[in-house]
Amino acid sequence: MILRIENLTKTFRSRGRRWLGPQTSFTALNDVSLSIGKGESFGLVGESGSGKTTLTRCILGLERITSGRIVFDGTDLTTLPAAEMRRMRARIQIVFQDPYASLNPRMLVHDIIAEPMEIHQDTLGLGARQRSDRVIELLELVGLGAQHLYRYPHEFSGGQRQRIGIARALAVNPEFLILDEPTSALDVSVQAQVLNLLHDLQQKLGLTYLFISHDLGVIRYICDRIALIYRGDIVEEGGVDDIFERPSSDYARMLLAAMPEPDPAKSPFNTEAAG
Amino acid sequence: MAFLDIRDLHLAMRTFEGEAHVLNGINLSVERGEIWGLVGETGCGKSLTGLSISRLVPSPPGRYLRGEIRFAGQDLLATPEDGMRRLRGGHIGMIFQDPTTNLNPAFRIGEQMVDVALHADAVDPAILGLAPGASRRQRRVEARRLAIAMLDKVGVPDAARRIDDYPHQFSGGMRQRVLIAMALIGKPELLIADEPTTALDVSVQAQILRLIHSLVLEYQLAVLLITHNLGVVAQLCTHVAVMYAGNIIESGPVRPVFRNPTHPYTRALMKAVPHATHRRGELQGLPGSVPNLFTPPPGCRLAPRCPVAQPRCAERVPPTIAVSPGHDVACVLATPAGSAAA
Amino acid sequence: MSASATPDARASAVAARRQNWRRAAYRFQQSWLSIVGLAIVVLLFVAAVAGPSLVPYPADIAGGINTATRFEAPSIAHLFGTNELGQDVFTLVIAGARISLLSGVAVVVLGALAGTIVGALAGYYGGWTDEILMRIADLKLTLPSLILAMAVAAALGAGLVNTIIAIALTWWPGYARLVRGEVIAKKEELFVQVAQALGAGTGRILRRHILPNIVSPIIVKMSLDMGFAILTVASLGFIGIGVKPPTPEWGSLLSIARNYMPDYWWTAMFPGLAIFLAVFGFNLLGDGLRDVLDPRARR
Amino acid sequence: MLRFAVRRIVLLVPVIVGLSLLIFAIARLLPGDPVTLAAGPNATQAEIADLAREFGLDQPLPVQYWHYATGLVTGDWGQSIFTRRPVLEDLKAYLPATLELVVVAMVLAIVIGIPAGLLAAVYRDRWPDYVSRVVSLGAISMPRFFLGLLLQLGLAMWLGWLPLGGRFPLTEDPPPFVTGFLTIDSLWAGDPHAFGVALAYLALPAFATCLSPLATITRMMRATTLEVLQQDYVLTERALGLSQRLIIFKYVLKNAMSSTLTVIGLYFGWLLGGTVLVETVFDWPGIGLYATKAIVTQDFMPVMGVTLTIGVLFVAVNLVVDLLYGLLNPKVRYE
Repeated sequence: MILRIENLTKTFRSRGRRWLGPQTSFTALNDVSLSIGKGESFGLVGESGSGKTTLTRCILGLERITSGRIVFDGTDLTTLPAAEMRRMRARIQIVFQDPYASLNPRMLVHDIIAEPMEIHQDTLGLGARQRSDRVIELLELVGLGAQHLYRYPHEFSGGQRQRIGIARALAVNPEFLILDEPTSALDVSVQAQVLNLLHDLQQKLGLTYLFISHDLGVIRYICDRIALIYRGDIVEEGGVDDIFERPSSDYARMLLAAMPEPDPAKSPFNTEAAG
Repeated sequence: MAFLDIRDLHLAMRTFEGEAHVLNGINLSVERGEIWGLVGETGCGKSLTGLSISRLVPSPPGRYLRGEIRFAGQDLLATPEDGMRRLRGGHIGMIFQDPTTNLNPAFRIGEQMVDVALHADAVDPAILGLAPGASRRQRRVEARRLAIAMLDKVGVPDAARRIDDYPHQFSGGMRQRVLIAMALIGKPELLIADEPTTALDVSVQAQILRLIHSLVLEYQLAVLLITHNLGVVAQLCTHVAVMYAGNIIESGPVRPVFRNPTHPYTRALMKAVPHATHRRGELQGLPGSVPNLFTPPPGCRLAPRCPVAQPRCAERVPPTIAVSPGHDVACVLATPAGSAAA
Repeated sequence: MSASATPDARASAVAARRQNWRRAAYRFQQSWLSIVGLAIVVLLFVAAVAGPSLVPYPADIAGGINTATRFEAPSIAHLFGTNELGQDVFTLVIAGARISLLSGVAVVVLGALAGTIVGALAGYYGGWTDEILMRIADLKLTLPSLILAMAVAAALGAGLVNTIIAIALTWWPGYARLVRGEVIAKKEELFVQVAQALGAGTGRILRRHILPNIVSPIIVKMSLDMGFAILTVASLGFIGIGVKPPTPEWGSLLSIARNYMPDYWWTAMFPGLAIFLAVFGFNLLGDGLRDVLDPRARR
Repeated sequence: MLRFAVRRIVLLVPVIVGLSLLIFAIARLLPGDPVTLAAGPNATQAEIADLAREFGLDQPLPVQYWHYATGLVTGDWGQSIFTRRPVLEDLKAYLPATLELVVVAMVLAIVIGIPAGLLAAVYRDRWPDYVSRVVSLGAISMPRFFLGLLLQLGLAMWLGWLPLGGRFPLTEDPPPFVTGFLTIDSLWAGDPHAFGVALAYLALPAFATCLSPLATITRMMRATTLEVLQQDYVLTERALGLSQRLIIFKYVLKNAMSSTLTVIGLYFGWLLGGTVLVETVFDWPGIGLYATKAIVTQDFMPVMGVTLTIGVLFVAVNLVVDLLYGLLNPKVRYE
């Protein structure tokens, strides 16, 4: 198991705008436990407000947890001193949903992809020229090319930007990628290309994926095992086919029923409509 | 002549780089009771088609080159602005994508609904059913009662009290229901819904689709549902029109089009949606990207990316052929109905 | 394809960049108001830099008195006429440009620097640092800046440097509030979270990610503030607390000329017009820059 | 709503205390010694020391501040070292003049600026918009004191329609004191002649004061209205057939107003401090003129008095703006 999350709880204490305001607390994650095997593609399904983004931020150490443990390759990340945590950060990378907001509009593509290597200079030890070569290698790996090196993000389409985001994530040879709804902002045809790219990269580089989405079609296509999260609780966990064929929790059944299948025969309304 | 009949609609949008030919001859006819899904990817012009019907595309920068939009026989492109205003709300209702930004944050939801009802009543007194001499106050009271009834009909709990709440006190799904109530309070015959459920969670989306379906049956509405989600089209729509780069390339009743998609682009779209039967790696997207509409490729605009492109595709815009009754395809390879199957 | 491919990549990128600048130039030049603004500002810089060597009566700048030519109306010899000491008003006004521009730039740059640092720290760290720094900035805003500047200038004594210090002291809160708002907005951006997840230090995040993305609103505010700074310097001069004669400063020139109205109206009219024109020029330029640099307009 | 208001008022106290501390610190830390100046060039060391002791300037600073602070509450705002007049008396005499000037200027600026900004936004990029943009930019760039001089030159000296300066001629008897606003008091006393005279004297200084806030409010209103016009809910309102007039003057105005409000609040404070210039040009007997005289002689008690008054008024005005903002934005109210 490369990542084990044990009884993770996270509560936000929100204070009114002025210190006189009432103090309210909100539990985003409630005793969450998950384990992801090496090279596996693990799906996390949840709607808005389910806590899936909070979980990502806890794993990445962007959010202090209330209680529980996050064990990555045998080390509990939540108790690591800052310096060691920084080295661990090279091994876990993230690709966000919004291709327009996840790239710094004022940085060249070359610098965007080279930055992780600069930050982890001490462990990678690459010179400027080697970094530039590696950037071109990465661009080709994700289906782009050297001609895109000295361009700004606003000169690319949504799909191309997501590829740049993936190239950046791969810059420091991570073992574990968190994909937070990587294709839900993309058009269907572009989504298919990016999903296939992610699949090939996993085969080629032996990456482990935590794939977060609310789209059951995408989850079923790319994941081996999945967990359903609802309002901070893991409602169900298991193999993707088991859950799709034999959902045990009501929430899973409701989600599967609500998912619009692109087949008119399965439409609850269309039985008597013309055509 | 259909209830809503769009014929050879051409629209150009002026931008800094020049004029883009965004609608390249749209033909679409919708009868009452039919739910037409207008589906296509970003930038294909589906939203502009919807906005054009209510003449909400500002000009400049928009400019209609030719074509007509006949609504109950009346050509909307020739209708003056105040004529259009009489149609909006009273005959054509519209709902948009993001419920968090489509309700005025500084007003109670009842306020706007009453104003829309009053406007619709001014056009057609049957809406409130009051004697012509009724006072302004009486009209507002009656409009408020109608608003509460509509909120109830769209499933807003405790409507009588909640009508005085502010938008930020409602969830995303509830706000979309309020918007639907507001769009239908003037009892329009046509409802244009631009990505009504895209911003909602799957579970809430299912409820909203069910709500729209029930309202269509009750009011015999003609609906134009604009979306990029093929699943939503398959579930709710009776007919579908697939758009690519300013053209409708395939349209018809939803079952034949989904069962045997003929146009290469429709087929590619269907194959790109991850489906239960797909094994990992089988998913195929369409190489390349949407053409630049300032200098669109000649003839069929899909030609540069089309897997089965022929030299003659680039000569002229392919004519629309009926491959089966009501099922039209704009592709040179399509064979007319009744002739030997390709 | 190794790094050798970069030369043509660089060429195509430079082409894309030039196209970007051409679009910005096109939009800037589209509103002729900005062009007028730019022209005035350029004129002002020329007057400030080369002024003293071009003026017809350089002696007057140093305070040369020539009672014979007192109060001559505007003529070919004296374009703006002469004042109560017989000095050529045109020469004094041109010389005044240097003082106003210099003090304007100094005030704005000092204010912007101090304000940006305070704003960035308050915005990025939040919590107590934000609360304390912003309360100080708010308190400074509640105090009537003009009276405060007058008090400081009076206490420090007249003279250009003291005036600049006095005004700059009241100027930085504006920038602090602007930068704090921008930093708080940018801090939530996804690309900043990615950098944080990568383990980038605060310095790198501020330097590479946040500051470059908030430069345009600061530039726009600086160009608009230039006008107001010149106005404030002139105001102090007018009240007789700022720069003292014989150094030619538009505000003090106007203040002296006030006593000779209405008969010798030109001694007041031209310094006043000079202040108005300078401020108007910077405001027009600032407005034009905002349209060009405003990311909403560009997207 | 009440809880929201109470919370804001309670927060006012620390701000005012902070304000008094800041002003006291600035006034006392500045170099320059008013006592030696006041004692006159040939005063002996002993006389200077007596004067200093009389004003308690020899005690340690914290004690002086405590003395000052308690004085503030009990109405003893200190004395002018030169005129020996209690600061509070002077303020009571001069403040109404400044307030009348600022209030009239702001009322003019709001009444004209809001509709002008609205129309400039609605007729965007057509001639009314261009004209109003150039005029408002010009108005902002116009130094108030130069504008005052021009008005004096034109309307007072050459045409003689309006008085050159001052607030009320000695030859006329002013209306009985009610609010301290001559215009209102004369109306209150039902004396149209006095009202006419007061208005004549107020016209030029008020116009000179109101031009730049008028221009700023117009530009701010135009910018916020344009921003609101691009919001999705305006498209929805238009799509459901509401008239352009109803949308603009009801649904857009209320949203645009709330952001312009904060500018109005800020500008009210700046004007209070900024009337110094107009008061100097028109010899308008306001606290600005009073402060200028005190500053020149580094007589810091009056300066602290004036600065504190303006600071408190500024905070009070912004509290009112905050509450109005809460009224306009229901979301803020329920926080």
